[in-house]
Amino acid sequence: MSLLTFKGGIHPTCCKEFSKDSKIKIIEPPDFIYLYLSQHTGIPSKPVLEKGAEVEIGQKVAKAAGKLSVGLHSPVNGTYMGTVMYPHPLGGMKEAIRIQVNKENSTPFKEKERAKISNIPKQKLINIIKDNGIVGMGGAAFPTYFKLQVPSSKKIKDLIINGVECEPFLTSDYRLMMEKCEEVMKGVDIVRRIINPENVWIAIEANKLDAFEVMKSTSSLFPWANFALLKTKYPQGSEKQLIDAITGRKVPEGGLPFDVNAYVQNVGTAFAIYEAVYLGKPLFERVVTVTGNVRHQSNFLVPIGTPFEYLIKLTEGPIGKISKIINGGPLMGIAQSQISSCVVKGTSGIVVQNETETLKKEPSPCIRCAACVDCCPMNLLPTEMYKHIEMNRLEKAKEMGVLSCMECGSCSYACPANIPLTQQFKIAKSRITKKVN
Amino acid sequence: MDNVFLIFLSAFLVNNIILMKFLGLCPFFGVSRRMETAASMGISVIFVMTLATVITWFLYQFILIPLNLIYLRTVVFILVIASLVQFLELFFKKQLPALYSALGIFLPLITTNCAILGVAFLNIDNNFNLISGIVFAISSGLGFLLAIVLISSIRERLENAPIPEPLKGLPISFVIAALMGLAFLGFSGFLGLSL
Amino acid sequence: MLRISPAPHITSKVSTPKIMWSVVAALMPAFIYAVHIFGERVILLTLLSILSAMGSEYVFQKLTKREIRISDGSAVITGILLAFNISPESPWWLPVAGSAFAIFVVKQIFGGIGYNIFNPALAGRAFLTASWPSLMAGNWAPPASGTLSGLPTQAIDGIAQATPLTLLKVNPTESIAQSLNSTYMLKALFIGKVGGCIGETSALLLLIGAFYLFFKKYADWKISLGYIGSVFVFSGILYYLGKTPVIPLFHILSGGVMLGGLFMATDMVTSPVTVKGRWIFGVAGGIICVLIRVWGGYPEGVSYSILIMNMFVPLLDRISEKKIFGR
Amino acid sequence: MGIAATFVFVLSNLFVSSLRKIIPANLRIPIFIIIIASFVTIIDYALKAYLPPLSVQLGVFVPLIVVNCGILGRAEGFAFKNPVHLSFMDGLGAGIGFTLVLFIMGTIREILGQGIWMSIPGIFDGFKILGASFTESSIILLILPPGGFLTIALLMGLFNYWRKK
Repeated sequence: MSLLTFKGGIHPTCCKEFSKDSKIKIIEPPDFIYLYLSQHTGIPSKPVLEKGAEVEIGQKVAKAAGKLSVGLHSPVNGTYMGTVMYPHPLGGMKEAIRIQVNKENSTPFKEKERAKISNIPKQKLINIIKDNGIVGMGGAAFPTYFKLQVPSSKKIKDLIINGVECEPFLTSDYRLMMEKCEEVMKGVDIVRRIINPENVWIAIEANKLDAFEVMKSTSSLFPWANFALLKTKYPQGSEKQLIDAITGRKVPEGGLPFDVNAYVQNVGTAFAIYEAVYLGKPLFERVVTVTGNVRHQSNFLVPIGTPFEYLIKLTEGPIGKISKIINGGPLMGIAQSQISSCVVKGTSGIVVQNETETLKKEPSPCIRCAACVDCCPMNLLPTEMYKHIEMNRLEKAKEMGVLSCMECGSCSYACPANIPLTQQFKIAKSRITKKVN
Repeated sequence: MDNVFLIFLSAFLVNNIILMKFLGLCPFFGVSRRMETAASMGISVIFVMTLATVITWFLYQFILIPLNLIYLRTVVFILVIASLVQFLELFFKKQLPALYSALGIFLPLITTNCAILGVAFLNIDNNFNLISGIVFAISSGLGFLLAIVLISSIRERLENAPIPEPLKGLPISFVIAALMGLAFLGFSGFLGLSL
Repeated sequence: MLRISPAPHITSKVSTPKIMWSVVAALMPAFIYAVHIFGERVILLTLLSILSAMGSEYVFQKLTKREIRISDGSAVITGILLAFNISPESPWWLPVAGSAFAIFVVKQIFGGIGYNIFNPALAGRAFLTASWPSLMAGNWAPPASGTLSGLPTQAIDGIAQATPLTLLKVNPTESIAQSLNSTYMLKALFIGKVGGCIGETSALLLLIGAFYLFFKKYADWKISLGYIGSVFVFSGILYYLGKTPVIPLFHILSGGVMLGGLFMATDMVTSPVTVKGRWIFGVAGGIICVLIRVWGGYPEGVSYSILIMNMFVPLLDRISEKKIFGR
Repeated sequence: MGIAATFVFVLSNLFVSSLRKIIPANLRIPIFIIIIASFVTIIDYALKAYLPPLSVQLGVFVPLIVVNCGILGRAEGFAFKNPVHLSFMDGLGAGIGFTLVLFIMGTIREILGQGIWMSIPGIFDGFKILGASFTESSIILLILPPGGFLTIALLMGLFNYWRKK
């Protein structure tokens, strides 16, 4: 069987073996939890409690504020301590709710009967998803309720469940599929009922063959599902590349998946949807892979708002001196300026690097090897685009498609001359969009 | 037929008017910073060169020779070219505004393009007949177009190259021309055509 | 103190020096073989060429107060390739002059590594050919245990001084064409028992080196296949039409087609970056090479054909832009 | 070549300047061209009569002095606005400058390219500057067209370098 894939891409060492076999471990919450008001695209949520109020696990502590916004729920029993400015994993200091943790925690959420679930109407399901604060768990953190409201003019043909997890090191989705396959599939079923697609695909990369088999073993329970094994390649998990690999349809430039009648949802999100609908449990904890240069690379079930520092300690600390902490995978993740940044809904992993891994490489002149050209999944010409940006010709860069760049980092990864291509495109993109506004 | 083909090959590649004969260097270096303008220039040159060659050929054969006024040829030719360019400019402006806006600014420059005059002279010196002359002019023009498009695309690529300061601009363009000429030497001796 | 830097936080282990030194390694089999068949003089010429290339680069970077980059291996490649393109009987100053020209005029003036338009070694060779035609065209030495023309000594009288391609150019008679097309001759060319430039004798060893580079993706096989393939096909057509008396296999094995098609045309800096551009680059180069061989003024057209295509690279890059995903 | 150009430079500047009062401004370019062309024709024929080999070597380049931008430029820029004696000096200066550049280029290309200097075909074989051994292995490229481009480029580079200093 030939594996499905897209054109371009890179083959970094996957490094998943470090944490692959670490089962999802429920951890003791830290003493304090910091819930950033902004951990989804859209307007930050608004706190709803008075300072000093007691909160229960799963209780709403902040509400959605307008379009593209969702609420926040306390992951612990504790005391609401007001808001503070705290380092955000996506950069800068952001306002966060501080909760002092009361150590007596128990999960009051129980699964409901299946028959009941199938009677819930579509709009109500969407409302449940919204009320429970669910956002895309793959990293983008786009509010899921909004994404599920597909315009009626667009008929969804293919629903793709993204279990690709192509970033090296990360294994949180993998563990979820291994341990919670039925729950994930139940979540998929809900999405399926909301958007009513012709086909449902469960997409998994070939380096996670065991997860693929496990998921496939549920097919007697979920006969509508198709299972697609994809070639191991970065960025196979990117929405547009995934749709291309599975359906052969290309999302038009500047367009969205539903323009080609496709809809992509991450497995983590499917699991969160399951929990919200079946257990009535809001999104307040998630699986986070803590890996890289630490003693015991692990997958933890982490309360949202747990400081990175705390999680690194739970792995029995780093080997050598920490020089870099990355929120997310090493290719698209963001380097932290503070070790005290806390887990947000979009944090799929934390990668710790030491001095030797972060040796800064000086850029040298481009030798036109075209490695970037060959690997660009968006089929751009990074080397030429970069030269135009260097000469401040943004118009030309735009014409060459810089706005299509999804900052996957493949070109920078592949460049033998260490030219910071991705960074330049990021800057160029923001300058171009600023100009338009 | 063979003869015409040889003239074409010779004028187009082997004896490329710019790289091997040093003619038309002003526009070659002056108008080759951008490829689009360079291409327009090249096309204008082909156009004017062919017309000029035809007209001067007729003048030479049917007026200057019979009247024994060959010594006036320099004066006559340059006047013909200058007025031809003027005339074309007016004509385009009126009749073909689209073409005018594309070639407009290049037409006056062509007057002082020695390639045009040079080709007209070479045409007479080589004793070409009318057909050969036209082929010669067109292929010389094509040679000019090829060379100017190539050098402009190369110069565009070198725009952000860390060329040593004193060599930036014209000097490096001359080096490119030299190396292009070096590569064009590969065509020398083609079908027995010599430099 | 945590280090902050933009994503990505890992990079591939490929670096410019690594690519360059791999190319040097890939050229080694052919070099060692050249020493074996032509004697120690090959070592002297190649070393002088490399030293001249590295020295010129050093002097230039020192004079212009730039970072000294001679250890990245690119100057070494230029030196080796230039030496590969001259006769083993050349005077000692020839590779020195060629490499110096290649580095100063063709590479460094344009801004150094990555910015040169023309392949330095090839332009250096063209410079030598134009300047000292007699030294570049004559002056051949027969290899050990072989003959200059690759043919058995007694086969044809009075042509001991010519390489196969020169033979073909100056004396394309029926009998010569026949012996050039013989299996004996083709074998000699493939293994490398024929006189010629230092590096272009053994097709086999060049292929071995090149396959290593293809495997490592440090050279694009599409350019090589396009180039050598189009030499094969186009010379085949001309052979069929009776314009060239020798078979296509002779064309691709003789002279510099292997060296040029495998190592010079694939030079990253001076070839297009797009796949489409690379195919055009290779195929057009092969056609020009055959044109020069069959109708041109020189017996060999490889270096000029690649130089000519070098000129077209910026243009090819422009016209062969890829189709952007979803556009 | 240089001397011929100087001659035209001087004489055309002289003429233009003396006639500057009677030439109508809007017709000046064609008139300049006619004046220049006349002198070029004179030179051309003089060369043909007295130095036929040189004339053959220079070929089409002599009549092309007409379109030498420099000459027209001086006529337009200087001679048209200045009195006769100044224009004479200006033309002489420009001409000598032009000759000097040609001379330096010729020197470099001849000596390195052929090992001889100041040869004028059919008249003077030139000085043998470098020994016979070098002459045999001189850099022929320099007397080919690309060598010309290269020499100009390097001269300009040097000139720019000195000017900066």
